[in-house]
Amino acid sequence: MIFAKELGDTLRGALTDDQRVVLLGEDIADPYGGAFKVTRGLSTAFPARVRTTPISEGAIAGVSAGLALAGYRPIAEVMFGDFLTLMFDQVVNHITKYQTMYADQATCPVIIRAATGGHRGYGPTHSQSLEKHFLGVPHLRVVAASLYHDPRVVFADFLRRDEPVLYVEHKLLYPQHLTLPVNGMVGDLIATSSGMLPTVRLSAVPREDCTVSVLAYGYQAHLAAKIVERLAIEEEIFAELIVPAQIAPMDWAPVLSSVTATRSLVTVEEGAGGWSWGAEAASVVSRELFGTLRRPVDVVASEPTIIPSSKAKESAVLVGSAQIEAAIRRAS
Amino acid sequence: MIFAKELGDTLRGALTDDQRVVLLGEDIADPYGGAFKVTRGLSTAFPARVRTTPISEGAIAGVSAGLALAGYRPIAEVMFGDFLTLMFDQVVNHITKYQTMYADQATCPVIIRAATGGHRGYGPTHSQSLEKHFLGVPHLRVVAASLYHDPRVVFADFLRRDEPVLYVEHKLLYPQHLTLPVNGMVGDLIATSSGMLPTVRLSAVPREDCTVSVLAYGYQAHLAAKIVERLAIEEEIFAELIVPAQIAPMDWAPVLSSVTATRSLVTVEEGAGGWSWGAEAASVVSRELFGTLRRPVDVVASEPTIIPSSKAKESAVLVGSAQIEAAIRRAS
Amino acid sequence: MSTALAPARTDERLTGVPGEPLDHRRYRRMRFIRRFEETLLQLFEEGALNGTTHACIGQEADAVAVTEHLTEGDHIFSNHRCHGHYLAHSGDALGLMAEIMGKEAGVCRGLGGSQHICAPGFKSNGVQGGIVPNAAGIALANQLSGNDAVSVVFIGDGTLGEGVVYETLNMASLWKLPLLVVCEDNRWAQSTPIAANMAGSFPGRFSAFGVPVRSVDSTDVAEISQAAGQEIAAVRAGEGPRVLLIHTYRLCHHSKSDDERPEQEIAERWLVEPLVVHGRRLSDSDRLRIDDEVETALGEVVATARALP
Amino acid sequence: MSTALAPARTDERLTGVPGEPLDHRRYRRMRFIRRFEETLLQLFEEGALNGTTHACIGQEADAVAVTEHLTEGDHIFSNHRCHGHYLAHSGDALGLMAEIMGKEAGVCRGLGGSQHICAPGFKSNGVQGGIVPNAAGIALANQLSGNDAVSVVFIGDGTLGEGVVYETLNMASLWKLPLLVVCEDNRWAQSTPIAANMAGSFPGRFSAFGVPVRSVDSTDVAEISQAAGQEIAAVRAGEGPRVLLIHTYRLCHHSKSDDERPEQEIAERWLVEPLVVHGRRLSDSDRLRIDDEVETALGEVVATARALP
Ligand SMILES: Cc1ncc(C[n+]2csc(CCOP(=O)(O)OP(=O)(O)O)c2C)c(N)n1
Ligand SMILES: Cc1ncc(C[n+]2csc(CCOP(=O)(O)OP(=O)(O)O)c2C)c(N)n1
Ligand SMILES: [Mg+2]
Ligand SMILES: [Mg+2]
Repeated sequence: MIFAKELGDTLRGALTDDQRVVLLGEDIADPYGGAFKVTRGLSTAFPARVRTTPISEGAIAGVSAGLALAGYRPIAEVMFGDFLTLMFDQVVNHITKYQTMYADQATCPVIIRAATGGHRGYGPTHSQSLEKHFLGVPHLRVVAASLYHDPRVVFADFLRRDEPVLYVEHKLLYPQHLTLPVNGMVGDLIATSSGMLPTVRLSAVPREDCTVSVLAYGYQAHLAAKIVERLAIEEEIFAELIVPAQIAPMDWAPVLSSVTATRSLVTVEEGAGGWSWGAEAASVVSRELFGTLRRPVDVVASEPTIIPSSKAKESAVLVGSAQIEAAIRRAS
Repeated sequence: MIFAKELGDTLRGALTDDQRVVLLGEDIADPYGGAFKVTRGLSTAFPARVRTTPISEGAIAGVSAGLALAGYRPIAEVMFGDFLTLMFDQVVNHITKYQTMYADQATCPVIIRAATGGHRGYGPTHSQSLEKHFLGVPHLRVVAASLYHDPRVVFADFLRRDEPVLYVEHKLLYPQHLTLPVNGMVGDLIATSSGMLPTVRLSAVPREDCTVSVLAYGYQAHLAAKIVERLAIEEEIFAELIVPAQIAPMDWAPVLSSVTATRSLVTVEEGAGGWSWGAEAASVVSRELFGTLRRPVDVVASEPTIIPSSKAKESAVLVGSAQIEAAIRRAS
Repeated sequence: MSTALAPARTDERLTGVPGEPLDHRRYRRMRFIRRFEETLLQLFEEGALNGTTHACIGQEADAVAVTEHLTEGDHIFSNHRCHGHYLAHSGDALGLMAEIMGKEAGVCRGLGGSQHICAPGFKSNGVQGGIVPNAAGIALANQLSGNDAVSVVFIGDGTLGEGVVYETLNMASLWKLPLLVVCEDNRWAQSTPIAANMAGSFPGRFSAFGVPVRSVDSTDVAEISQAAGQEIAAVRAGEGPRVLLIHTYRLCHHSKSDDERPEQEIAERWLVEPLVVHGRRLSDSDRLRIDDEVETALGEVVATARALP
Repeated sequence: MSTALAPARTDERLTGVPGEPLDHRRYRRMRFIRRFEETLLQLFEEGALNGTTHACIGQEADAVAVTEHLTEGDHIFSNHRCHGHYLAHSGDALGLMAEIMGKEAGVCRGLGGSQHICAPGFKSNGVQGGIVPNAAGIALANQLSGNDAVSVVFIGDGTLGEGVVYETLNMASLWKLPLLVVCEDNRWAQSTPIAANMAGSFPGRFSAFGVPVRSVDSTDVAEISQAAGQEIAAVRAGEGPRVLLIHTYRLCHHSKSDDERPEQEIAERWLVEPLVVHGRRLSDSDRLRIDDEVETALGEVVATARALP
């Protein structure tokens, strides 16, 4: 149940079941199978619909848009999420505009998959979590891979609906085992899911006994879960971790109901601080639960600077377990 | 004192005083002088340093970056701010990275000027205020033109410092008269300024008598000022309007001191709602003034959808005077 | 995917009367586009319209010639200067007029306006260059579906400034996509003459990517149509992407009132504009009759559009 | 603008001993780059390094040849595969090694790492294509300043996929910028063979923009240097941008351990790699002596770098 492999199998299933699915991306063909090997084997099985492209992120997105307008289901891979910048125009001014500006006479369900995130020493241009800049692009869904969400369920949702979506896959998730809820548990944590693209909630004890809510996605959710588990066991600090798949637009209901119980919220993300994912959470929660919080919402994000290559310097910039733990302690 | 003209004179002054200044942009040369005529006359006066470019936003930004790395002071014009999308990679992965990732061995002080905003019926791809997607790009300053800020002061600041900056100019400001504070007044409003790139505060009565703070920039600040003035005169509803020039990173101090007095904040922007400028304001103010606010921060932004071409439909989507007035009334 | 809001509304007096000679039909269709654009500019001056518009006066032959060879299933992607392409494609004067007037009956309910049009087989967008990969994606869809439909994209000379155009030419050529790029070289991009916008070789911009280019230096609809027919047939036959490069001229200002081009240059081009060139093939009386029919039909369109809610 | 952190640290045993014959010097400099890269790969395997790296093994002649013609005031912009360019430019093995080790003494204090290097007259960035307009901007600065400095940018064959490269070629050509694009065609882009990446004509990609191209199909440093010298002289003389297109080969994997290319193909290229080709011009004993000197000097660099805080 390695995430990269499960994701590859999901794509294989999509290609098999749905003739409309087309994969595009740099170096995705066999034998290489993509920089992170997610698409390995797929071009051999589906040579017409799995296409290695030139190094042309703008055109990859733009051709995907055309495919989608024509009724196909393109899934474009961005080798490093840092290069989403080169797709920004297609995402903002083409893909997400077409359906609405054409008065629903067309749909443009492009799926963009991007390998994001740091902690690998790849340096300033190969380590970023730039998804925050795509939050709030009208008519764009942003969804984050996590170990608690079955990519099959996620892609079934993508392919069932007609909206464009940006799917961010933190690089450090690829080699991890998926830890899907089983019988209401993930390891020693109680797991509850709600929604079509479920928001997963994890806690060692029932929500009523938690003193802080933690909102996180992707790899940071995985880090947070380990901390939530450890603090519960070792120190009886009880937090409820909320892990949405879809991070924009957000379904705030699960967050609000958790914070209604705990009256304290920490948000966690690896992207740079300032106008980040958590800022909107803080804005919404501060408004919706005005006067009921015990303390201000704590937005944990990375330092707003370049991501250094040196291991020590990179760790000092990016959010990791230490920052998450400190924030949970403060807020509990 | 028409804004477009003052801005043009400012650029002329910069070209005259500083041999390092170079203007680049589409159709900026004479006799045309740019889509909004800001640069009219400049290419005649400075033919080598005022260059009309091909329609190549990426290269405009990229060539500007090189100029800046070499010690020049490029000022790039983006004909419509909607096309900033095509500069996103240069802004995020080149211009704003160089100084820090090169350990301060280089600086890259590119100035990008973009004509933004709607209310003119130009439709979905020529009306946007996309600056929210550039907020929180590490090492990028985002500054908004307003009628309360002398462009000479603003550009003097840009040229004095070594950081890259995105300067957004709402199209509807171009034909307006600048209304700079004179003897502490703007029209009938008391005006106070603080900071190098000043944050201007406008109110009909001293702050102590105001019951709501309003944070706005650009054209929306102009709309808000008229409402603040009218509500004061007609209904004795007193608001303090705070108009920063620099909207990211923000100096929150003037906002916090205003809200400390009024205990109520409305933020206003024309960009689409959701992960917008005001969300960060709400997050910061809710945290810094936790427990002291009378009501939640109200973030007023446009509908998160495409900006229609039809006048009636455009007005229904974009923030205008009606939404601002309603919010101020609610919050006062 | 596409679900039309309403069938395109056409009028034979604008789009061609059954049985009339091809020369008449072509003249009529060009005249229709010309007068639509002129009417629009007049409405703008009256203040009856909101926003902006880019008229294609002088370039009508391109749209009429290319669309003659397109059929059900083919697709056009157009740019900011899309009215002619759209009208030649659909004949839907009322839908477009209502759209530009911002009315609910507009082809995109007034949401898109002049530059953002969608109807079966047709789309446009106002961002230079980005529509080229979009059209290539439609071509790829056709290729995958195994049909022989053609995806056509119209761009201007200035749009060759945008990098994504080259990214797409490369991909389309590598993958032999059934894509026709129609490049309307009207010598100017907004206020910028081609010499300030384009270095090197115009056809070389395409042939460098292995995409064959057919250049036509003409405003004659018959000549352009012949070239377009051959190019489209080649694309349809699966020979891969091709370019039809039409050297033409825009007679009106770029958008509403911005024109600083030499008067002499414009005056010369009025002498060889498509209606003059092709009009010679018709008798004076036929021309006048068609002009009249178009005028009447367009007048009805405007009246109807004005009365719309 | 630039303020160096520290003067580049060079060692004659790596960069050339005063008075030695040019053939020796060239061999030494290529050997230096080769062994630096091999050492780096070994250190990665040991786990002594963090992140990733792109070695230029097989392409050393390009860097050595081009930099022979550059002088104070000229500027190099390089890409992800920048070590050879940087070492040929500066000789600063310790600064680069320390940088890749993430040490404070690194040329960018460990912030940039392998792909993001800056030193006087040199910069690199790891995003394909975007450095080309950056280099053109430096060229424009030189033009405006009225000096005769040259701005050189190194790109790979695969980078011709990026649209901004063409945007820049056009602008540089229009403005006659003193820019030299060195395109190192090593037949592959990561895992993708050039045939899957590039349609049409390789030199046509440049000449279409009016930029003259000089192609060299060689791994011989002398041959490349001759071509580079002429191209750089022409750029320096104000003739506008030019392209030096070097057909070469990468002998190592793309980054760390990803190589799926045909073994036979690689083996054949080892027979004509730069050190072999140029090494024939030296006696065995001279070669061995230089190899030895480089080895010793590099060993010292690694030891020093390891010991750094
Ligand atoms: C990406 C982008 N940049 C700039 C513009 C503004 N603009 C609209 S039309 C135009 C000129 C286009 O010239 P050309 O391609 O020759 O077409 P023409 O207008 O001559 O038909 C420009 C610069 C735009 N719409 N999109
Ligand atoms: C914009 C961008 N897209 C993708 C990549 C990932 N990438 C790094 S190197 C490379 C291949 C480059 O090939 P080429 O230009 O031929 O240079 P070479 O590696 O062969 O020296 C790719 C795709 C990147 N660095 N930047
Ligand atoms: Mg043109
Ligand atoms: Mg290569």
